[in-house]
Amino acid sequence: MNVILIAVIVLGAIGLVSALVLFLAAKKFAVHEDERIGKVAEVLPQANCGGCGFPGCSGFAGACVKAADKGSLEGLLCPVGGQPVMEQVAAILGMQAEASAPKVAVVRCNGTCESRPRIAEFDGAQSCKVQQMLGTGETACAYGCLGCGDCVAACQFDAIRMNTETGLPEVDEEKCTACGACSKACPRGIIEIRLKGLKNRRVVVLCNNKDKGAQTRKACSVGCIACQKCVKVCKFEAITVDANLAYIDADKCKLCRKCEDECPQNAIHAFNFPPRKPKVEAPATPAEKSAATAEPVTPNVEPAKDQK
Amino acid sequence: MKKLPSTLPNMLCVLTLISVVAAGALAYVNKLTTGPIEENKARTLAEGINSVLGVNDATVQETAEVEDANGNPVVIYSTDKGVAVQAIDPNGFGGTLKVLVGFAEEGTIKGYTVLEHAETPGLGAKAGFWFQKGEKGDIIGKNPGEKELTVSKDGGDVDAITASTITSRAFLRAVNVAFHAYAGASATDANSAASPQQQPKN
Amino acid sequence: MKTFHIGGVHPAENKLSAASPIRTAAIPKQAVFSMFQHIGAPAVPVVKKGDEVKVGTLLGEAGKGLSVPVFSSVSGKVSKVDAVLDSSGTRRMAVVVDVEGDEWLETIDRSDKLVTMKDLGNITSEEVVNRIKAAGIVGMGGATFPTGVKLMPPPGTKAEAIIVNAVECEPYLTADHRLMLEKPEQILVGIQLIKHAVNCPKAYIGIEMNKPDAIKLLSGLLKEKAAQYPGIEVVPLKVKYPQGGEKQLIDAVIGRQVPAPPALPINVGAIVQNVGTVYAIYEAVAKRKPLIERIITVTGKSVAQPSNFLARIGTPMQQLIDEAGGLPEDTGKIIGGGPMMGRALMSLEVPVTKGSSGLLLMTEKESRRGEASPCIRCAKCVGACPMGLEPYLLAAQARQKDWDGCERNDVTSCIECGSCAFTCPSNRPLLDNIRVAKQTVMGIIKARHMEAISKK
Amino acid sequence: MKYLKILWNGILKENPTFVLLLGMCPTLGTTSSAINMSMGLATMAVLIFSNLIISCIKNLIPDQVRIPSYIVVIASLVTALQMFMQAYTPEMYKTLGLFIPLIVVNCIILGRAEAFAAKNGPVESIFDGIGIGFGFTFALTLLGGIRELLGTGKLFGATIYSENYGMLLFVLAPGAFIALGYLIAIVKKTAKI
Amino acid sequence: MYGVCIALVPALLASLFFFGLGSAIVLATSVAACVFFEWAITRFILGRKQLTICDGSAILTGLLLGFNLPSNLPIWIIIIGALAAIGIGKLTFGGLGQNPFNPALVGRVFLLISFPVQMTSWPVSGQLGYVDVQTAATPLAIMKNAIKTGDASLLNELPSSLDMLVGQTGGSLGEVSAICLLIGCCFMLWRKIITWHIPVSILATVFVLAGLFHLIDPSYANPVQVILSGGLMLGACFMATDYVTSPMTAKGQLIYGCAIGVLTVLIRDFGSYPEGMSFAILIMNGFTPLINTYVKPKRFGEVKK
Amino acid sequence: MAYLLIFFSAIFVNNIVFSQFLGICPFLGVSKKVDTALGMSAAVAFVLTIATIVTYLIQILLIKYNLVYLQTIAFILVIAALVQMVEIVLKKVSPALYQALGVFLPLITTNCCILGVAILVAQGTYNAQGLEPNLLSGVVYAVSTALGFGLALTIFAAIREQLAMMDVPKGMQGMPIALVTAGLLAMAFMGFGGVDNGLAKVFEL
Ligand SMILES: Cc1cc2nc3c(=O)[nH]c(=O)nc-3n(C[C@H](O)[C@H](O)[C@H](O)COP(=O)(O)O)c2cc1C
Ligand SMILES: Cc1cc2nc3c(=O)[nH]c(=O)nc-3n(C[C@H](O)[C@H](O)[C@H](O)COP(=O)(O)O)c2cc1C
Ligand SMILES: Cc1cc2nc3c(=O)[nH]c(=O)nc-3n(C[C@H](O)[C@H](O)[C@H](O)COP(=O)(O)O)c2cc1C
Ligand SMILES: Cc1cc2nc3c(=O)[nH]c(=O)nc-3n(C[C@H](O)[C@H](O)[C@H](O)CO)c2cc1C
Ligand code: SF4
Ligand code: SF4
Ligand code: SF4
Ligand code: SF4
Ligand code: FES
Repeated sequence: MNVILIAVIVLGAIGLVSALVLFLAAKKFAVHEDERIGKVAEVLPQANCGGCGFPGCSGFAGACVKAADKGSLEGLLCPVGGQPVMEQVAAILGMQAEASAPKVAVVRCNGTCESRPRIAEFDGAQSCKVQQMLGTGETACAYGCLGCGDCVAACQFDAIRMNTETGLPEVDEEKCTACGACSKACPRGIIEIRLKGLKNRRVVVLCNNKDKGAQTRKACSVGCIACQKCVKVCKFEAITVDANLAYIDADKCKLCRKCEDECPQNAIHAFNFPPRKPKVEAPATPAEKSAATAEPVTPNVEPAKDQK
Repeated sequence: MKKLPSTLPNMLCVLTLISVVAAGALAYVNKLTTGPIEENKARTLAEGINSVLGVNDATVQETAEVEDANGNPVVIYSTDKGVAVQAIDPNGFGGTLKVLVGFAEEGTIKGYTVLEHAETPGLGAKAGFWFQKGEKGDIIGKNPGEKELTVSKDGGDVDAITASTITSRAFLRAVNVAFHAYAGASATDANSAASPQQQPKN
Repeated sequence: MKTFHIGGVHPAENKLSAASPIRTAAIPKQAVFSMFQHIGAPAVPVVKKGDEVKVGTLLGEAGKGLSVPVFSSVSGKVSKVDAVLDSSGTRRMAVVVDVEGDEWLETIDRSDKLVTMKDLGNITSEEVVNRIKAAGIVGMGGATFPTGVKLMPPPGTKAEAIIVNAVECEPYLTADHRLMLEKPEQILVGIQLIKHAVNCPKAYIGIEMNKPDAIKLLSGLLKEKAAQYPGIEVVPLKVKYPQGGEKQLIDAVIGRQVPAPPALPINVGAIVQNVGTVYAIYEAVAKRKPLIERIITVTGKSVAQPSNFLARIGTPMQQLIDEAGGLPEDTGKIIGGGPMMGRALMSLEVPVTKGSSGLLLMTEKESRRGEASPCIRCAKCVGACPMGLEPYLLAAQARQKDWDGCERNDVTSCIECGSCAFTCPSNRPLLDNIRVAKQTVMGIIKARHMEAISKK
Repeated sequence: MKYLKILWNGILKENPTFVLLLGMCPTLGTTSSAINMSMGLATMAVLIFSNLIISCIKNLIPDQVRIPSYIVVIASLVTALQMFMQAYTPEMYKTLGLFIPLIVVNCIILGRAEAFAAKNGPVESIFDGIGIGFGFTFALTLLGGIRELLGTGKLFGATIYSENYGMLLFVLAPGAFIALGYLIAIVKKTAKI
Repeated sequence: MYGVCIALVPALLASLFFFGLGSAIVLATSVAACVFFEWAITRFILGRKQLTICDGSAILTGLLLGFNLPSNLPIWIIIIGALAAIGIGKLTFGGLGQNPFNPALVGRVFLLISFPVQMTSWPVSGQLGYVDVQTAATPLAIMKNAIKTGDASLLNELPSSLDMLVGQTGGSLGEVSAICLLIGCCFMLWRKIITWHIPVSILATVFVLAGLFHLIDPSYANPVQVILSGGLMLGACFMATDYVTSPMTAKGQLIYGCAIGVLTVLIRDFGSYPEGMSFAILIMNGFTPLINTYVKPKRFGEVKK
Repeated sequence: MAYLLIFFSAIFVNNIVFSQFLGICPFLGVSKKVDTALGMSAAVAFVLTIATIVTYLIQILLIKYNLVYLQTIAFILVIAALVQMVEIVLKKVSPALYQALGVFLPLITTNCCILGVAILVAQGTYNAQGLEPNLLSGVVYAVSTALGFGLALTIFAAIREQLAMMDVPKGMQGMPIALVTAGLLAMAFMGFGGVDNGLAKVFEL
């Protein structure tokens, strides 16, 4: 019994002293930290992916708390956790989370190898950013995809891949979390983070070319030439043409697909619609025609390359 | 149930309480296991002594602790079936090597076992069997009194563990120390201390 | 032999056109005057379609802030004022003139007579700088920095040495070389004007040893007319690229190293001007001639007649190539400038600008970049970098988008000389990545700066 | 079902060695042979009990002293285990040496206490302890087996091929790191985690 | 890379001359195995398309690995060494240029630790066979023994410096003939494949340190013999100079070289391994990134502090 | 001299990480950046030194009352309290350092190298190079061990910073490559094997 007693006393004393010291230290060196930050951080996925644009989850938590103090969580979204997590965060902070519709990345360029002939060869560092900085890319379009895949490299979720045949990136809608990393990475601002739309259906102008029509046609057979036909055919005033480029407002678009048929350049594309039976070939024809009528692009320069 | 808040009394109480309970429990376990642990030690020792003496029923009659020339402890167990000596050499490949050696009357080695070592597995660690009867470095039956045991590299007649001369030397040094302690003990009657050891040589 | 002290490489010189005298290029049928021929804000067009212009007529006045005016180099009628493809490959504002005849403004002195300092009388230094500014002169060594600005050292600094950059370290190019051989005295007067403008007693002309004739000619002249051209010295330099880089040249000639940006040459008391610029200064001040012509080397291994042209600004490159014997069959790459610093041109429509020092037609074989293989960390790029940077590291960090790391490792000091990429045995596109990093980091620094200011 | 999930979770999805990368010291230090998986079993025992106890008393503990309290609980368990092992499995106790008391600081145990037991009930916690403990043991056995086989040609002490062909490096310190590195890569690849 | 291979030719010829068949078998196996593993692993495990064996680095690794082995080493051990060198040392990290440690040395040390018996018995030079060759103590073993026993007279067994220079000693293939290695080194210096900093700093440090020890206590071999013995020359000229694993700046290279020198002497004279060069280089390979982080080239215009 | 040898041995020959297998978790976890590695090393050195002294004194107490079986629990309790105190103090005194070490401060408690070294020192079973194991040599040993940990951590962090810029095969990225690198480093450090004994002999200890 004696042995046990000593053990108890000694260990008890150690415990007591530790607790005392700790308590005093905690009191003396107390740092005020908003406890809500910890609480928010707890519901976050802790993936520390940075997709939200903050350095890690705790950074995001801090931002949420700050935003909540200002009165709104608008613009804050954890792409990994998505809406459910944001609701939890909002609940913790006593806010209503902004009900944001699901979005997806859309590559707004359809200038495949055929429709947009290469007039030069770029042999510098394989990076869109470098190409953009050093010249105008390999084609005559100064707005289209450069094809080196900076966006692919930026995606953490392996949701965007380069299609080697078309030379254009393709988004895997299942995997895409709409984090916007690719959009930020693209030096030409081609990728739009766009509303996914009803049943994932979307009608989009797949072009980013802001040149005048004639110029655009020289560069690319499927570029938007700002002919305004789509604007006229759209009953919902969803389409605007600005800086020689048509844009469809996803909020207004009712997915009627009229513009798709109307576009002489075949620049408007509809995603995820069931295949149309009779009209399948219809849009293809004008495309071929326009390709044929487009002025032949005869570069009077031998392929110029960037040099050492 | 709600979490207890972090107030001073709470913290003190809880931590102390847990410590006290833990201490109590541990003291109890300690009491419980002291017996078996002691028994174990005794049994291990007995088994070791039995094995190095090649018998199975030796009883320790006397235990003597002496120091070798370098001040390392040597333990001599005199039994009814012979003498077993535990000796160490601090200069093995990975540190200290502890052996238990059994001697027959005339000082020949009856058996040995390596009690502790930090040698490399697959190399020096082979010492456990290398010097046993019938193995390459057989030392059983040799008498260190007649000729100090050394590896063949140093002119002796014991084959070192391949590529582990360091271990082998350390091992043999320990065996020699054990022998001298044994010899010294047998000669205690003649009042002579353990004979000086040669300096370890690597 | 003097030279700069860190790094450097020695590419094959290939000065094919060194022996061909300057030819006056034909006046083009249509001339294009970009408003973006210099560093800083673009010029603002002051003519409109249909306006009649003469040689020397102001087409665009200097924009806000750092900028210079643009003058017509031909006479005729403005056919459009619109965005036109320029050498950078983008469409930018330009004035296009359809040429009719060759009528000059009367104010311009077209005679060959050498105007000396004595002839200019007691012209004030302000007047010199004003004339330079009014003539739209920019650095013709490549950077196209407005010369008038450079010649007004900021308060607290004092020019102690004018260094004339006659190094022409780029392979192939010979424009400066020929200019020195053909207009030596004009250049010396130009130097005097600069000295006068910034009130600096000493000037050096840095010339690489691969131009012995120019060294001999200029030093002979200086010896002969020592009284007329005091305080000017020719400094022969060891042949090493990029000796023509401003900082390297200062290091080579007066042994001072300009610290990292934002320090300027003037912080170590130096002002560097290209010989072409010096000549332009002479013409502007002594002859009242705005910057409407420049010397440009058209060269290449397969070019029939590698030549040095005195070309009107605005002349399409195509025309110069025709005059040099046409576009060779095996052309692989067309470069505006020299092979080390120049940039590939996307089209031959682009006009000669104030900064065009050369047009290099590289053969297919020459222009093939070897396929890039992994960096073997041979440190050759580190040894070659004249700025003492670690190009392999900067390029890698740029690829990782580690902008902080790039900044820590002084990416902003890079002068984009290309020595690193030139020397890399793995053919890595080092400079491409470094350029991206440099630009991004400069952006970040600027943004930080702005934020700091706005906070205050 | 729920319990099975917790179990499975510990064995694969949150395998302490391959995925969470916790408790690396014993993982590397005791795996020179497969038999030393006993370390895993010892850890498992402590883990189960600590999870159980902590999940029971979690609400009694004020936040400020929660870590010391958990540690006291764990340390007592380890000490008890230490004494039991000393008494009943002295051989094993000797081979594992310093790593037995160090179970206390095995990040897995405190980690699970913090991450699981402090948030869940006793039964779940026991299952979590079993799952994680089993995952740990599994990893130790696998790594020990590989190192023993490559290093000495044996498996659980039984000779598979001649020791002369063994690569000694694998039973030594560097081999531990290298083998674990490749093992994690392979496990991640095959299990797609 | 091929320049380095050419620089190794004199040493290769010397090793053929002194070890004959054994040398041929060991070198051929090593090179073939390295090239094979390079190809097989990049192709099948990494799934890369482009052929990397043409860059010559695998050949070089094979050659240098071979040069570090005794001429009677069983083929299967050589193959394991090649796998360790190429597989663990190089391709695990992504191949040429990515590896922090010298692959050939990773292979050698892997073998040294794994098969100490086979790796530390050296055939006497001049035997042209492969099997059943007579092994003997290398100069290094003699030196170590002299230090251990403090008996300077043991050093009399050492071959003369001249013999060591030409190659009349036991040892691994590439370490026998210092003169041939030096010729190769000069070739590389001439072709500007390497700079002088690393070899010179290593040799100088070892010379000075060994000289110091020798002066204090003659049971340490004289510095000339120290420099000519073992893998020192091979390491200093060919292995420490590997671009990938050595520092980038001249200053860094001097630090690296001096540290290798110190470590080599430390391990040779006091450690349990007879040869310290391989370990010293590997250890300093480990320090190289740190050196690169803190030792920067002098920037243009940098103000001296 | 002997102290120097303890120092050398603990840093190079018996490096806590490469040959003792202690403190691996922070070694692998906090080694992505050299700066953080340096901070962590400093924190460990600090905690380790104090913990060794305190536990040494406690051990005397335990031996006196014949309570050695309470060693583990007593030590860890003290260490835990100590670390938490350091954390609280650090948070207040140097928020920057606190940020840098972040989550790893609590992990110092569960860093086996602290408890391991404390136990080794208390038991006197560390390599004292012929000296009596006492408080002074114990503290020298603890400090050296911490430096050894710091050295290992720092060079490892530098290598990993470099590896971050390399094209490591996808499957090997992250922990696998870190482990293989650590293995190769450990392999290189095996070269120091026996150097301490050799030196001890030379200095006749
Ligand atoms: C990894 C490794 C572990 C070793 N372990 C031991 C050992 O435990 N015991 C030993 O005597 N030698 C060991 N050695 C060998 C020694 O370093 C040394 O080479 C040898 O003991 C010298 O003896 P020898 O003259 O018989 O070759 C080891 C070698 C290596 C490479
Ligand atoms: C904002 C700014 C101010 C400058 N001010 C001066 C100056 O006062 N004096 C000077 O000699 N150069 C000045 N420069 C010019 C540059 O230092 C440099 O000469 C020019 O960019 C061309 O050099 P480069 O061709 O070597 O790049 C200035 C440049 C900038 C961007
Ligand atoms: C790498 C490099 C090489 C250069 N080479 C030359 C050259 O050969 N000749 C030259 O006049 N300017 C050269 N420059 C431009 C000079 O740095 C500097 O801008 C010019 O001499 C200033 O004079 P300016 O303002 O009259 O052009 C070079 C610049 C760089 C960055
Ligand atoms: C001067 C020089 C020395 C080299 N030394 C080695 C060497 O010691 N070991 C090796 O495996 N490769 C060596 N290489 C080849 C190559 O750099 C090596 O395979 C890379 O480390 C593989 O990434 C050397 C290359 C050069 C240019
Ligand atoms: S990077 Fe782009 S494609 Fe990838 S998930 Fe984010 S938004 Fe989607
Ligand atoms: S979409 Fe943008 S980032 Fe992606 S490949 Fe095209 S240009 Fe590059
Ligand atoms: S381009 Fe920049 S980094 Fe490359 S050598 Fe020139 S100054 Fe150095
Ligand atoms: S020159 Fe090329 S290969 Fe050499 S270090 Fe620089 S980038 Fe790497
Ligand atoms: S198990 Fe040792 S530090 Fe985590």
